[in-house]
Amino acid sequence: MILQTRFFPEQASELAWHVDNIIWAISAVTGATGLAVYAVIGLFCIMYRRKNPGELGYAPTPRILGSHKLELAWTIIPLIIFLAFFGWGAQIYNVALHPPADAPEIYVVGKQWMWKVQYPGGQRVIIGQNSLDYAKEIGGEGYFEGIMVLPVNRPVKIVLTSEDVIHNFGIPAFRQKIDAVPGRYVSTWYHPTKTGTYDIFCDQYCGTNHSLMVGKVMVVEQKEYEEWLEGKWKTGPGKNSVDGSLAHQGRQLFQKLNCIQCHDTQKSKAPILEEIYNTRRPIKGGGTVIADENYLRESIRRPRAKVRDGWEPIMPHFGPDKVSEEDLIKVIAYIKSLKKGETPVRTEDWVAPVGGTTEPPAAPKTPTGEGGPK
Amino acid sequence: MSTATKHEAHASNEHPAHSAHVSYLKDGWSIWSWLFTVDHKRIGIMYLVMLTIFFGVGGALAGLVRTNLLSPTGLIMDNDTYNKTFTAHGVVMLFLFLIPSIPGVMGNFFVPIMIGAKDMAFPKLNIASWYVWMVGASFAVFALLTGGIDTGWTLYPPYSSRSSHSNVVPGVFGVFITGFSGIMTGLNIIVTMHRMRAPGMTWGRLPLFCWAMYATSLIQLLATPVLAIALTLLMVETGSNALGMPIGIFDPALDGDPLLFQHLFWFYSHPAVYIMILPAMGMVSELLTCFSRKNIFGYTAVAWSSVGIAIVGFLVWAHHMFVAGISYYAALLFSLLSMFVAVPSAIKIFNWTATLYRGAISFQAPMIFALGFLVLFTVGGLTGIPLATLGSDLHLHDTYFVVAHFHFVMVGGMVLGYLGALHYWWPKMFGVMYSDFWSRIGAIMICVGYVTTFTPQFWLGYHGMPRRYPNYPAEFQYLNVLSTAGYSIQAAAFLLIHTYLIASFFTGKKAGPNPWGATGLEWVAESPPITHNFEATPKVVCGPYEYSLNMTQTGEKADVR
Amino acid sequence: MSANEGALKHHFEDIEQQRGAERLGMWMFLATEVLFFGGVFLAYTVYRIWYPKEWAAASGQLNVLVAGINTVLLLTSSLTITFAIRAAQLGNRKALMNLLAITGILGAGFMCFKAYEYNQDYEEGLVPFCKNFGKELVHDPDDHSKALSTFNDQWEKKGIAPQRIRLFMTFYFIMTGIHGLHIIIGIGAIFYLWYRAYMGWITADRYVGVEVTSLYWHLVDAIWLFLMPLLYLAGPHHGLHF
Amino acid sequence: MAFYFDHKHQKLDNPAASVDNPGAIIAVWVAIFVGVIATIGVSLSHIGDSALIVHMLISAVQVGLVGYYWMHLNKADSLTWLTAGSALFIMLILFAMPLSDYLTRFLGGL
Repeated sequence: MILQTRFFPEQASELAWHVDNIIWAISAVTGATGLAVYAVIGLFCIMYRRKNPGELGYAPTPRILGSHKLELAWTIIPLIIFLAFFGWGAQIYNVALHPPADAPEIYVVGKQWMWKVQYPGGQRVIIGQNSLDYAKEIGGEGYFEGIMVLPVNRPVKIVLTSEDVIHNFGIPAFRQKIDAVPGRYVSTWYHPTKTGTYDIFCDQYCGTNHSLMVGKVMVVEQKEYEEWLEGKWKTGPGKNSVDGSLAHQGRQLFQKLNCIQCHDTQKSKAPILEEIYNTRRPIKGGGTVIADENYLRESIRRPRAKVRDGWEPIMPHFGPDKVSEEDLIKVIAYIKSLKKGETPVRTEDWVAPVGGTTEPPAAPKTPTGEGGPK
Repeated sequence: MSTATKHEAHASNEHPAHSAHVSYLKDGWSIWSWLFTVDHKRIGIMYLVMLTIFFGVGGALAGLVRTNLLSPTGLIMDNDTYNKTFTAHGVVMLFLFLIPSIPGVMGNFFVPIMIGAKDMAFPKLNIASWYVWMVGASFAVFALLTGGIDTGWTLYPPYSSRSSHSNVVPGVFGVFITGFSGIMTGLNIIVTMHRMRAPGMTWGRLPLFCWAMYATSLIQLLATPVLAIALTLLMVETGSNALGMPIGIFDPALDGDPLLFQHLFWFYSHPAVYIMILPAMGMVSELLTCFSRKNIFGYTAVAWSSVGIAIVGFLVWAHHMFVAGISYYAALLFSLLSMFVAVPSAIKIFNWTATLYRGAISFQAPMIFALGFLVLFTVGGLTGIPLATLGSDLHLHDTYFVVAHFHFVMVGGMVLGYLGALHYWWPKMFGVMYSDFWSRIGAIMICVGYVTTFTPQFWLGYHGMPRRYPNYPAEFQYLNVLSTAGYSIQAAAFLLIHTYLIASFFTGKKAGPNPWGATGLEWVAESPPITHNFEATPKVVCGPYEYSLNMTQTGEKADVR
Repeated sequence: MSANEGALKHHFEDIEQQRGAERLGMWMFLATEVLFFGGVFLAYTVYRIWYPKEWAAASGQLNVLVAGINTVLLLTSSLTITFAIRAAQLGNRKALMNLLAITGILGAGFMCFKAYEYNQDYEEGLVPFCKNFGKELVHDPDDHSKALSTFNDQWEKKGIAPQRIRLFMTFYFIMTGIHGLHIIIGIGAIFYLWYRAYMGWITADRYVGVEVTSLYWHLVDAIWLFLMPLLYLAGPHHGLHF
Repeated sequence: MAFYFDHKHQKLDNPAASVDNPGAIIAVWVAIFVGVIATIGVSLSHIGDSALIVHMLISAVQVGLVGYYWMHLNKADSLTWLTAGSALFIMLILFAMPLSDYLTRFLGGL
């Protein structure tokens, strides 16, 4: 038991190095100050103790009322030190929040009490010790933790959301954590520097099996990673064979959900979605928005909140009952990948993919629209 | 003194006992004379009784939590029960013990005496605050007993409003009501301090405990209503979910923002930490000066740092939300401001240390508690810095590091201050002395127990063990067992303390009016004080800590009597 | 101690100390009230920034006429209670009783109109906790010439999310509800004062109760002066809905 | 006679000496009433969402009048002003700091 306990936790990412530096710098400075204060208190307690231990009442002591110089010194010096920590910490936070532009995006969806990880190539891993409850979703196999695989020495961006309540995706070995807030995307990024297997925890209290919403992240060499992506080896019963990239799956959904009915290039009834990602778009009623993930998300979930200028608000909204969080990610991945001239062509004899409906989606019936899981 | 004469005549009409000047404990024996009292001292004692019970309950719940954590898969409870247990521990300890403790007991009992007043400004409001608190506590206890709450004391929606099927509404309603009690007490203390001070009791002559209580009351007045409204909105949302017509005030599925609740909640709950720690800080200033026979080093700095903490404490709450998805710029702003709140605490620590210089230090139990406070609060305060720094909070947020940090502040700081106050003023409150030997043993045991319980948790947190986990990786077991061992030392120490304190009623020797040879106005009064505190309104002639001159605030000799 | 004993309570040194304490106590309480409402105003503001379109639409459905009448009622009641202090200070018991009664009646009138308005909201299907929310046949608030239709249909046409309307209506009911509760407490306090005046317990040297109650009543009035434009007149209005 | 440091001690108790002028009370009522009319007028004047700013300015002036004249801040001691001021100060914090989050939340970082 004691042997299992490492004295220092693993440092497995670039950020871990920075975070450890600041933690230990703060600990050293505050520790030294604290010990110095203790030493002075201890010294005073010994030097000025009363000779007779039970004695109380009058004793001739000097009447010292204070010293402004000293007080000013111990006001300003700590403040300067604290502000230095603030500056350093802000710098690390800045690094932690801004992924390199070329980092591949891995999507993570939190749900009570599991994490669903989607790779750009379409691979899928489910993390969570109680995945047994979700045996059907993960392919009918039994109890397992789920292992997410990452390549060493290559930055990856994590785009995070939640289906129900607030979770927190934390990997102590990477010294990094961020809340998965339902209803929007937040992102972070990792630059793993050391191969090995590390813990993933849910750090935000999320209900009964909060402590079972855990798993592992396995950092492997680039070659092994590619083999894993290709399905040559598996970490568990998740889907990690290639059945189409995320964008490709999104394209299928784009047709299946009848988005193509309006968002086509011929008789367009809605904006053409080619190359709109991260561009600034004017909206009806004045103002502009940047078409980032959160805007794309809102435009699918609540299409009429911010309508593109020049178009009518005719799009029905797609709540979680029509498009799950995971499918939403696929559609967004597809929209992000759309290049000029790549919108599928809608022809009169176009046949919907298997399982798709050919009728346009029905208008919402209830005033509440989406209710989310109750 | 024509008014005084008129008053004496007037008062003796209503209280026949008053002219006999019996102690407040003997002024009426029936249960009604307690339940319908408007005497601030009796109300303080009523708070003391209830707080002791709740502290015992909260402590026992902590014991269940720690016992369960002995095993990596949960030793005695299933996950759901564990969640309800730590929530109950949090709710009971925070809202039913820590927040009302020193303001309710010592604030009520001693602030009027220390400023030379006969009673609080609004005695009926004062007893009402106790009843309101009891009603709130009943709701909370009812919610905890009939199924419990499994949301954690932070009650974050959408979990609490949509996902949790436990007793959120009655529990939240209870907390909501206890808030009003805090507002009443705070209002009473502020008005009393402004309007009821004895002649000569200038702001520069107020004991530092009163300054701390003033700052505390300021926070209670101005922060608690924001919690009340946050809880109201949460109750509406939770209730609407139960009715099947969900409204998403904080629920993103219905276009609400969960972070709004966190903002409103922490707007109160961060300053609430200062509600807990400031009175303890004030207490330590009293104890250190008394038992080292010295003036406080830098009265003005210590007094104003309390007010400074109260004000700056309102500006830092979002450091609880650095990884919660708030704006990058807001995170920078709040981290910067959080650094400023550390400064007044640092000033206090250094000034207290300097107070000991060239003193004549004796180590009675209250002094051991005060020194323990210095040591443990320093740890708690300094470990707050990595949590307020953005870069390190990325890793430490929501881990056991946070748990250890705030327990060092609240338990190591606040509870030690409370116990120090209780031991210091016990002879004044009840007129009896407890065992000197056993009290010293108890104080040392508590400090040792705290360190053993919570130091391992820093290490657990640094290794990444998240809060609120009944199941954890096996390599963390060794540190968890150590922590639980520390808990048992604490539990033994608390049993010991309550045993000798209760025993002092029967076997303790009678205490004189000034058993410590202290200088405050409360030591001029009898032990226990008479119903109107003083035979005649005292005249204050000097500052509160003239130990080197051996002079009480009324100018008498401050000898052991 | 009840009011029929001496004006000076036993633990105060003199009457001005006592009066100052009571006034200060009420001001402190008003400070907490300001922050109590402040929290819900903040929540309102956040969503108004996020959902301006829905806020304007929802606000347009409320009855501005009733709100206007209520504003005048409350304003006038503040006027009369200010005169009541004056009467109390001058020791004019008759005028004091009359003015207090008028104040209380105006407050009660406010609550009656409020009840009428809540009922109208219910009949128009605007109560977010009720099953008929958005389902009643009503005129389009922007264009009364159109045929009756349900709010749900109107919102659908205008591209307005109903759950955001419900959010607004929730704030409307919470804010006016808490405010109404304060009014009711105030009416109680005023009639208690009236009773004290009737019994002759309020004299020129014991007028502070009137003043303290008036402070509370003025604050409730002041909050209404903010609530009125925020709830009934949010966003651009093309006409007034009654 | 006791001596107090933080409030002016009045030797004589004469409440009738500090009564309000009825004309002033009514003038305040008229001013606030005009404000109410202006508030509704602004909403109908097609200036769009910026009506909010005008509304809040009018309300602030109205409440200022109520506070200063009707709630007797004009006769109050500095402590009462301090109480009112501290409530407004904390209110300012309560608005400014969360809005600093909401107004910059989706702007990214530096």
